[in-house]
Amino acid sequence: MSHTTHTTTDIRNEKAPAASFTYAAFLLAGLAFLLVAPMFFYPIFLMKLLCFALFACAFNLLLGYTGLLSFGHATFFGGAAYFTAHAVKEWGWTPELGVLLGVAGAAVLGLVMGFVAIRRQGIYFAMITLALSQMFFFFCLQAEFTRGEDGIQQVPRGHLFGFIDLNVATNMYYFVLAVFIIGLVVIWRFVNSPFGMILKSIRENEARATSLGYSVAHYKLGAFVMSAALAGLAGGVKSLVFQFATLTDVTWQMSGEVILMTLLGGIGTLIGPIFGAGLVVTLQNYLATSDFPVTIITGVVFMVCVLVFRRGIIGEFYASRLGRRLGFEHRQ
Amino acid sequence: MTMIFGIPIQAFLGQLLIGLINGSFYALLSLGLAVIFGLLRVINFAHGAQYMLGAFVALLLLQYFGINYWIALFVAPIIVGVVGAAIERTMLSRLYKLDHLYGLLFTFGLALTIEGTFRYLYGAAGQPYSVPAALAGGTNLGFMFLPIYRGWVVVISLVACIATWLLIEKTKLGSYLRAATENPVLVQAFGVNVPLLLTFTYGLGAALAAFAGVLAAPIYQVSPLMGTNLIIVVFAVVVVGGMGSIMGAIITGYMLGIAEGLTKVFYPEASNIVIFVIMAIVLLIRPAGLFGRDA
Amino acid sequence: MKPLLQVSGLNAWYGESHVLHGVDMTVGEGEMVTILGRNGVGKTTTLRTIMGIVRERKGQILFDGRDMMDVPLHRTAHAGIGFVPEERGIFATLTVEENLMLPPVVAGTGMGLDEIYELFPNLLERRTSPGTKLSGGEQQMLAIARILRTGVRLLVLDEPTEGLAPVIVQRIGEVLKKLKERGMTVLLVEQNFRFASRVADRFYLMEHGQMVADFPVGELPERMDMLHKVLGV
Amino acid sequence: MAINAVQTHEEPRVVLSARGLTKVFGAFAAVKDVDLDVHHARVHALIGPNGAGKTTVFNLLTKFLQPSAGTINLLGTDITNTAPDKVARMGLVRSFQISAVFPHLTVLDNVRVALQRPNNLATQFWLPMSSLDRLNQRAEELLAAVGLADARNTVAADLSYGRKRVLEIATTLALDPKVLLLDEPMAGMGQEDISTVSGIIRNVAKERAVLMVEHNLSVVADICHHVTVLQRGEILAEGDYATVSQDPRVRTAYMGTEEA
Amino acid sequence: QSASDGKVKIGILNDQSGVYADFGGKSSVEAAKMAIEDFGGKVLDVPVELVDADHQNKPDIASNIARQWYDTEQVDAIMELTTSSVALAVQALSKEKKKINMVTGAATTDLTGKQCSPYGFHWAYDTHALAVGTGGALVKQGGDSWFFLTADYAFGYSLEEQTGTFVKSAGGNVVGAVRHPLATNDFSSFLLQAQSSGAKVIGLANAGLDTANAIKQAAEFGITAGGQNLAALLFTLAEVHGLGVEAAQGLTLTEGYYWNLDDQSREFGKRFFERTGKMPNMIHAGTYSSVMQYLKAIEKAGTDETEAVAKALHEMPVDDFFARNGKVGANGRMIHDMYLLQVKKPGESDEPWDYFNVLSTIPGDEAYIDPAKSGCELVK
Ligand SMILES: Nc1ncnc2c1ncn2[C@@H]1O[C@H](COP(=O)(O)OP(=O)(O)OP(=O)(O)O)[C@@H](O)[C@H]1O
Ligand SMILES: Nc1ncnc2c1ncn2[C@@H]1O[C@H](COP(=O)(O)OP(=O)(O)OP(=O)(O)O)[C@@H](O)[C@H]1O
Ligand SMILES: CC(C)C[C@H](N)C(=O)O
Ligand SMILES: [Mg+2]
Ligand SMILES: [Mg+2]
Repeated sequence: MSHTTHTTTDIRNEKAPAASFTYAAFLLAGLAFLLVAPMFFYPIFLMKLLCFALFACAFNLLLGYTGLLSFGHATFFGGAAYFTAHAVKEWGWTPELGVLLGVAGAAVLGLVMGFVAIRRQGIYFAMITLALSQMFFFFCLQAEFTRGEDGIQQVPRGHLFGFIDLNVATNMYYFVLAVFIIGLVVIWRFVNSPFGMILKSIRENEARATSLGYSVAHYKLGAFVMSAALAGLAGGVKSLVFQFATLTDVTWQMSGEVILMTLLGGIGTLIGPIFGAGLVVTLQNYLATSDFPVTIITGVVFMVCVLVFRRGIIGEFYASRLGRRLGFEHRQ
Repeated sequence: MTMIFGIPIQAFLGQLLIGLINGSFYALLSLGLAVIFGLLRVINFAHGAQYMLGAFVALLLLQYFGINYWIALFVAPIIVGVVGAAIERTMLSRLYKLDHLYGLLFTFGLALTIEGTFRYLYGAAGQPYSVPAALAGGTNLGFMFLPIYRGWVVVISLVACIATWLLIEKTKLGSYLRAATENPVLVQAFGVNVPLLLTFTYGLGAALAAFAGVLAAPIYQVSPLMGTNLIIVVFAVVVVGGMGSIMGAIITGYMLGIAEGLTKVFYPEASNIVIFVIMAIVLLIRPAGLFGRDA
Repeated sequence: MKPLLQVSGLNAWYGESHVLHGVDMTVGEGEMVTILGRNGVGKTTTLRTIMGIVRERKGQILFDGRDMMDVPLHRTAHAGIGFVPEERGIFATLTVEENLMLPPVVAGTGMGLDEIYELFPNLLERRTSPGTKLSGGEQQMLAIARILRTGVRLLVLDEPTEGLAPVIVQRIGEVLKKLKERGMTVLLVEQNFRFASRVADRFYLMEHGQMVADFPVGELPERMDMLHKVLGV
Repeated sequence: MAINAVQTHEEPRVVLSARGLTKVFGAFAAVKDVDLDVHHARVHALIGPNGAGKTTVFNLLTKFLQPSAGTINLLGTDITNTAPDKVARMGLVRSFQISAVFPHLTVLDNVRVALQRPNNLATQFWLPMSSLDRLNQRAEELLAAVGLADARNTVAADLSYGRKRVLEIATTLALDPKVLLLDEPMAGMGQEDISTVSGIIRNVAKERAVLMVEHNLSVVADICHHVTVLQRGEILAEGDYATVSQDPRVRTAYMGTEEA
Repeated sequence: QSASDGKVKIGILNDQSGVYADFGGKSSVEAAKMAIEDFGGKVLDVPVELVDADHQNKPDIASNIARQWYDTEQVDAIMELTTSSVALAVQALSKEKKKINMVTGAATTDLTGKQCSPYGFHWAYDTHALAVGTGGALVKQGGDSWFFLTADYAFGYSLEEQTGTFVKSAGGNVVGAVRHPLATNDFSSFLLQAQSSGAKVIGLANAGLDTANAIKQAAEFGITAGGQNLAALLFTLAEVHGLGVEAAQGLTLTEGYYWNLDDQSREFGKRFFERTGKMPNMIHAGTYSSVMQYLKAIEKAGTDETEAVAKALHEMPVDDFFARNGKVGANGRMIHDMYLLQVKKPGESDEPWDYFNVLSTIPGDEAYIDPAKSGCELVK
């Protein structure tokens, strides 16, 4: 039982007061880097990276801080991409409204999926979310507005608030960056809030939380919907970046990918998933034009991570001598 | 022509039978999953890959050694089972002391690796494997033409299911297995070699998947992706059945196969999702699944 | 008396925490020995280390003259040691009777089923229900009962009376005495001092991962002061 | 309602009552037709042999299990069909037979988590963590009351067994329950902890009702005003400890020939 | 005479690991290489380079790669493009970026219809040619009632629709259709429906693995034995090889090329075989042809600038071992002769890969939609 309630054994609290200074320094450096990055890197690549990083962070909000492993997050990511793309392309909505519709749609999907899945825990939860997302996949495959295998193509990026032309690559980039930062701030606030505290206690001892009068299911559902909405934010923006919404984003492989990103970066660390996403996206980009099948690499990385590298890049860094010297204490 | 719900009775019965055949695969696969899950608490995501391996091993045995179907039916599961056991021993067994989710993630990676590798080596296109001569042809049942081979699949998978059920519920080995699920250290302290037991179990589960794979080879093309999506349907079957019981896995497998078959008659568009819809409904009414124990 | 179990200089760790700091103790053939000590001093750990469940260990354990340090966990029972853990370890997926029949018999000297049901009539009544549907006390009985079947020579019991009604505690006391008459050796950890004083031949007092005193039951009266100080009884 | 009507000024009022409480598992009746009245400002003990159904009664009262028959009334409201978290919010809070703390939270946070809900600080996902600081004062009072003030910043997992139980009581008190259900609060405790916890329970019961399961009869004798003896799911005897402990049926069924 | 950036770079973008990997795949890359080598490795005195990538049949992956190629890697033209969804996506992008794309893998007529591009060319075949070829042949043999097993996406619909129209115009009728998801394992219940429909012909409006599976299972359920005919509307040498002649015998199919047609095609076939270990189908040969024609067009235009090259491509006739009597319509459709083929019986083939009897040649103007009626707005 303790196994199913404490979902991940080595989830760390990142709230290390000693680290706050170093942490702030890192954050500033990261931000500065992102601000100037488009001068050095291919902007589309950077935008893709930011979208996936946000997606992974949203996913981690659920796994890392509530202990729920969802194997169906592609539904929210890809679903939102469809909603946004459709609103922008067919109804002529402005990009920001389109993205908001994506977020709202993802939240609704999250509510529905969460409502069904939250009844079971641990691996069951994972399997149920997987199955439900597969159901959504088939829905998208058959629904009229998604255009099946073709996807919604040539989505116009349009003008932000009606006057900032997003077809200009730098405009689009800073729009994506702004969304990314907003997303992260929301996650950070959510985790470090009274609500987040209750989530933590539920993860620690569910029966006890119930006996203290918390309706556990509602809190989990709340976290699930929040995570879904943020995943939707990432998906909606992605559809504008690539001007595309397709089935790829609602497949279960996509759900697997976001798990990999989170695992690789460090479950339960705020910034780990960003690094995980960065690595996976870079790797995919590199392999996309090479001979070697991506799935083999993905698979092997998965196995290696699980076997010897469970804390992920950032988790290992925090636990390393250097990390500890910098003040990122960690405890089991 | 006699009609039933606006459908010719022949078509209805035919689809029912086809549902039963598909149900045999669901049953065999969900049984293997249940065995592994029951004892290792690992959701074996690689089950679909092992099913595919079974078919491939049979194919390769035929191509390189001229080994026929009947022998492959036994040899392929053994080979895949041994490979599975080796993987369990060297890798999976390190994860037991951790959260069960890591087992799921590991086997997920394993599935990607195996499928990716086979796809790399053999391409995604299917390769044919012919029905053994003794089972070729078909009989006319009046309402449909039943390929003998498919009839054989129904019968043999039922036999395999019942044999496995007896092994686990009615033997001493079975009670060791079940006890080791809950408290391996204690069972070991009682003098049972638990690590060996777990290795055996994983091997058994993988062998069951491979067995289904060999059975499938003559029906479907042997392809690296044959298990990829199937496994998710089987997960849903397992959730509907409830993880508690081996028997539940078997019965649900057949039932959902039939439900799916009937959907193809009445509302074909929904045939892909009917199992998932049933899953959602069952979860709302009985969160533990039809045969599951309360969480 | 011929020593059946000899432990010397036993150290044990849980990860980085060093719990046993050189435990020395001896249990003679046919003897019933009780380890007393406060919460957390390492009593359970001592038993688990002797069983080989805790494997980060150093020192020496001789059972019947045989070195047990390199014996894998699943061979310990076959050497003749049976274990009843503190948390009882009843299997939920097995019925009461399956639980009872689970541990492999290691020697022909164990009790028969009838004998066991006679000792624990509750178990007979609930024979076919799942193990963990038993109440706490019934589970404790089952945990002891199933080891009695196997014919081990040394019975290692961790707080067998915890959470039990006084009548049952009494019954268990009687069972232990009976077992002793049959020549069974028992190593017991107990918080319930009154119970321990009724059944044991000899006591070890444990503090901070070491045995700090060792005395036979006869010396109990003159030791009361010290026990009072250490245990608060 | 009828139950409340009978209360008089002399007798402490009934806050929790069950009538005809029954729980059947398959063919096995674990609890049969039990009537129980728990009074304000009283410590009520539920004792009985193992398997008598005590924990089951607790599970029924707190709605962790749904009764097969019978009714439960809490503070004048029928809760027979109410969800467990709702029951807890109405003021009926339990502890568990196996200790229940949040192991990786500090002692202070353990108590604060319990305080969040009554203070309406549980669902705000937009507020910073520091908004919880206004719970600190009350939390520290509670910790001081049970003698855990010094362990404020210790992670709960690092506490000794006895102190975990004490912490659990502190978190339970944080909800300011009207009725407190304690399942074997002394199990596994050393003697010195037992006296501490007895003292705490006695104190707590001054302004609320306590129902506890306990096998340690000296504790029962010491702090309980009223004892109900359960056997095979049925009430065998009831009364104060002196009366009950003289009852020959209780002696044979539960206590044995001598006091433990 | 100049090339913009000192080189001409061609990208082959296709499915190299998925369900259609055998259809074109890595071998198409090899075909493109052969074309470049045969051309001499240089055009307008600058080297010709080749890059390739696997799009896994996903339009988004494909358009990402294409975008990156165009934006950062100076790719001048993209070829092959298996699968309609991918081809449409990349063609739209190419149009926006003013780059040339030449499609050999995908089938949909939309590429030269509603979604045509001034820089987009459709080279090897399309759904209309298949409908006319295979559909027409079967109607002629008396198959006047049809039931379709259709892959549930744009390509399947378009193939079903065009074949259906053709069947009806030839006096036949369509009694029903059932849609199956892409990559279906088990066709038994669909086949059962087809069987109980009583149609004379069961049209397989799908491709690759799906078609092969359906054929195999139809035999198993005694459907072919029961007198119904199968029409594999899109089936090539590669799939026949995969399925085996035993199972495929007697099938009628349409291709734009067959290696054993004449000396010219045999010559290419043999050379291709030496490099890849298999004989080319129309996708491989078509890819060779499109690359070759592209280089010729650059030479003719004297620049690799898109507008000029596109103009040359539209103007130049195509005549090589692949395309006989080929010409390019204003909508980008390369119109050339197609062949109606039938799979030989196991005993009949006298050398490996000799799988087909040629039933007839379908003249390009019959096989393809008249550009003026294609719905492409470029045709005025
Ligand atoms: N699995 C574990 N990991 C880390 N530390 C442990 C573990 N189990 C026990 N300990 C610690 O080791 C010490 C000794 O524990 P042990 O269980 O042996 O005590 P005990 O004497 O049996 O106490 P009790 O009377 O409460 O059962 C304690 O401080 C305990 O916290
Ligand atoms: N979920 C259940 N299903 C079936 N039987 C159960 C269940 N829960 C409890 N029982 C049975 O009901 C009876 C009462 O159990 P309960 O746990 O209430 O006893 P208890 O009085 O608390 O005993 P103890 O003092 O040993 O903890 C026992 O015989 C037990 O086996
Ligand atoms: C076989 C194929 C690659 C054809 C493809 N399905 C298309 O849409 O054109
Ligand atoms: Mg202990
Ligand atoms: Mg109890």
